[in-house]
Amino acid sequence: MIKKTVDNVQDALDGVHDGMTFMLGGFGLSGIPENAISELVRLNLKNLTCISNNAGVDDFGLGLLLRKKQIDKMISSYVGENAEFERQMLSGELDVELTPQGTLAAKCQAAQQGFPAIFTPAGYGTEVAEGKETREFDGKMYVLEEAYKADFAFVKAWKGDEAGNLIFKGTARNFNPLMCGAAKVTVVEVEELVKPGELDPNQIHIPGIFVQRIFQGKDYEKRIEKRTVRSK
Amino acid sequence: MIKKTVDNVQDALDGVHDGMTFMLGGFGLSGIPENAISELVRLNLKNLTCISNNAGVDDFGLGLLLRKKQIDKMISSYVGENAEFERQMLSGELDVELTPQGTLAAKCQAAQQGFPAIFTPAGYGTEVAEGKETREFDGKMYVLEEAYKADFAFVKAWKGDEAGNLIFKGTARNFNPLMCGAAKVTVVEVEELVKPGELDPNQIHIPGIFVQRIFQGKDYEKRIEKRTVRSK
Amino acid sequence: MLDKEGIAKRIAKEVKDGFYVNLGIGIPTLVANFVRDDIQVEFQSENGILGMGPFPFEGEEDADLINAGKQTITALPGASFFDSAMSFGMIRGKHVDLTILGAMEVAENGDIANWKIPGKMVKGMGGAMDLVASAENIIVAMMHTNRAGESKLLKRCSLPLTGVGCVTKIVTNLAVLEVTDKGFKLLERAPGISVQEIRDATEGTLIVEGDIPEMQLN
Amino acid sequence: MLDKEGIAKRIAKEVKDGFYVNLGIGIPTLVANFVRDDIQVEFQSENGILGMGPFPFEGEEDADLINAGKQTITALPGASFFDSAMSFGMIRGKHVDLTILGAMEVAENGDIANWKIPGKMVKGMGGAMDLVASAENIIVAMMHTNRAGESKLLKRCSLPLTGVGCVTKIVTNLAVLEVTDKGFKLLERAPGISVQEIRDATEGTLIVEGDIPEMQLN
Repeated sequence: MIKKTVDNVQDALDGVHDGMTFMLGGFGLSGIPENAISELVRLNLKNLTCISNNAGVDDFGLGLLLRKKQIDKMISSYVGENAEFERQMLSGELDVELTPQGTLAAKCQAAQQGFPAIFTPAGYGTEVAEGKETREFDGKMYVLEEAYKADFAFVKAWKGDEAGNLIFKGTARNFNPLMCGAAKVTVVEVEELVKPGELDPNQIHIPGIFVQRIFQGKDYEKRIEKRTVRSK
Repeated sequence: MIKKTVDNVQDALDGVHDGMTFMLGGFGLSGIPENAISELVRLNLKNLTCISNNAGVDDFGLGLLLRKKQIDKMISSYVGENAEFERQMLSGELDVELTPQGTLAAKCQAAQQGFPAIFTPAGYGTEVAEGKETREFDGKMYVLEEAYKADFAFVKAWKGDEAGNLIFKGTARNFNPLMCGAAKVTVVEVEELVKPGELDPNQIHIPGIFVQRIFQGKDYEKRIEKRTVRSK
Repeated sequence: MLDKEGIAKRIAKEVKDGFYVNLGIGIPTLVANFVRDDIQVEFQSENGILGMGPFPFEGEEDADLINAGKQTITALPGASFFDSAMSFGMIRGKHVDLTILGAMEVAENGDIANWKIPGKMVKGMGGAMDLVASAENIIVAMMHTNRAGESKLLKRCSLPLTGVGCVTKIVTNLAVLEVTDKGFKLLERAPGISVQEIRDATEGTLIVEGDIPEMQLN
Repeated sequence: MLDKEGIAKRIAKEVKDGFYVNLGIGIPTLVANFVRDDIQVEFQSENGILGMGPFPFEGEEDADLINAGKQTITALPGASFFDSAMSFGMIRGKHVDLTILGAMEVAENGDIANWKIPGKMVKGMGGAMDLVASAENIIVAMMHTNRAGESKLLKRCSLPLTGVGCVTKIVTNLAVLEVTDKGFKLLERAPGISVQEIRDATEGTLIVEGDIPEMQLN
């Protein structure tokens, strides 16, 4: 068993610096690496490129970094929940690369699994495919999309063990597993860190080989973006 | 919930006929669809193409179909456990397409997930890449491999529910999940068929959407190919 | 003329037994409320759930259980959770039988635009480009005209495209239309709406053959 | 001269703390027995397990728990099971630190042949082509010569290749050699073996610089 545990978020983020490219898990505010984001805000890193499906909201998630103008470029599929984001984008302060959600997922997973590129039909014939190679297979057109390259991946899991094995919960899984091993260093924060052998090896979503550092996260807010309920 | 259950292996294999291409899960004799294979032998289908990592042994697994000369072509990565196989191959009775194991896995998964082709470094510079397109990404060479096409996929899972959700066990998982939804019809046999809601939705390896038919398998032999033990 | 619920009600009739369905944000979300009880249907949400149920009861919301619109939801028996790669694998691999989504514009060749208004609104395409590029059965739910009264069924889309030649059917507050090689083929009129009213509200080529029946909503 | 266990013992010294290691069939499998206890290592078997343990006790064999050689095995605490796509994702994605495998021939440019003898033996490549195409640290474990006494370290491979320019190090019954731009660089001699004996058994270019130490096996 190879131990991946670090004591705290500071140790977990050792080696980050200005100008790096980060992957951040989560969909909306669900499954985002809250501890890593807080530390990135505290460190006040600048000129970052962030690959994340969404950009948080004005006062939570990646919105916290946007507000401090730490991010130069966002690679996302949907950014419509964030007024400050829209302002920076329309003013040209923020460079934005909008990518179809499934393509974003595939480009992370390709990086994880050593595929240099993938072919997807998404975006063919639209401005997303402009300047990209396209190709026909069996009468259908596809766009060639290259795997992402990133320095750090920040991932949030539900449970993890000291060997770095991870289990995600519900729809908080989303992009998190795909980013593990997709960057040079993968840093995982978990709600519950357990001893090796406590997780069923048959139920591991991501084996520890894709993880470099894991730590017990704390103070999770787990904010709900759109609380919808029905009456009893 | 969409019910996928059929009563028995006969109903499960409805629509199979001579000359079809089948995918069959399993690695060695571990996780092979024993019930489907028995029924294919009984039906005495001919001129089959089988995509399966291995070809069974002389008297079990796909070896049973080979012995009855039901298979015209095998697509596999390793076939070294089967003397009858070797005889048919060297005599030219059997057409064999040897494919690197990871490429075989990727070509199944590509079919499942709608990727028309993948780039892999495996086999570059070898006879496996002859006649195939190759391409450089970041200074490394890759071979273009197209997704498989098959008529039926025969899969063995450990537990499944009536909605077709599947859980595999140990290393019997292997190629089975990758073949689900990779053929026109996916037929799954399980050791234990349960009601919807009995499986934890967080621990499903393959969601039912990739499965057309599921049935309770029976009389599993689960033969061990190489029994190795240590002394206490 | 139909309201949004009426459009959802009419589209619900397109949902067949055994269908896996992906519902977009807005009117499409409402469709789930009107699907017949006696057929087997599962709803997929592309952020990672199959077998999506209704909203939770108050106090039972879970931040780890949301739909693609970021709303809190529940999971039905037989549900499953998965990552975004597998989710779009389902979509790209054509395992989802029906996709219902909104649009800002649809062209008579089946092109759709629904993600961007240059210089004004750029929220991103989310999963819409993957959905329309892969699905074989795409129904658009929308108003026939925009707030300015201009037709949203056009000869060619003016906004940046989401996908090309992909829409199969359109259900609006005025009509049900099929996208054909020759243009929008009128299939049904909304209650009380005349063919002429539909013609007036449609900029793209409208094909009217024979008598056009009124929609049956129940 | 080393026996197979000796080769495995010497290779075990190449396994460093924190390494994920893939062991091929044959001599490589034996390496696990000789890895130091005080370092953290995990063994991957490409059919779908990380954290592979020793063979089971008699009566505890499980048909659903085997290694890539189809042998019954056990799983250690912290182990995980996964499908073949993820398994080769680990390999292709360079997450496995060290690959140890056998060979029929190795060429001085790092080419390896180990899957086929035309007209005589065709068992298939299994996962070997994926492993050698992706791994950055590949050690070959083999006898220096074949049964006919011919060198297996060649100028060029004569058999169909498994991979090109990929082998980094070779440990044989006679020597430890590194593959360099200029040929096989002799690093160590097996106990009691002279440089001349190694030279005689090596068809490919052998580079001998300075004194060549004898292997330390413990």
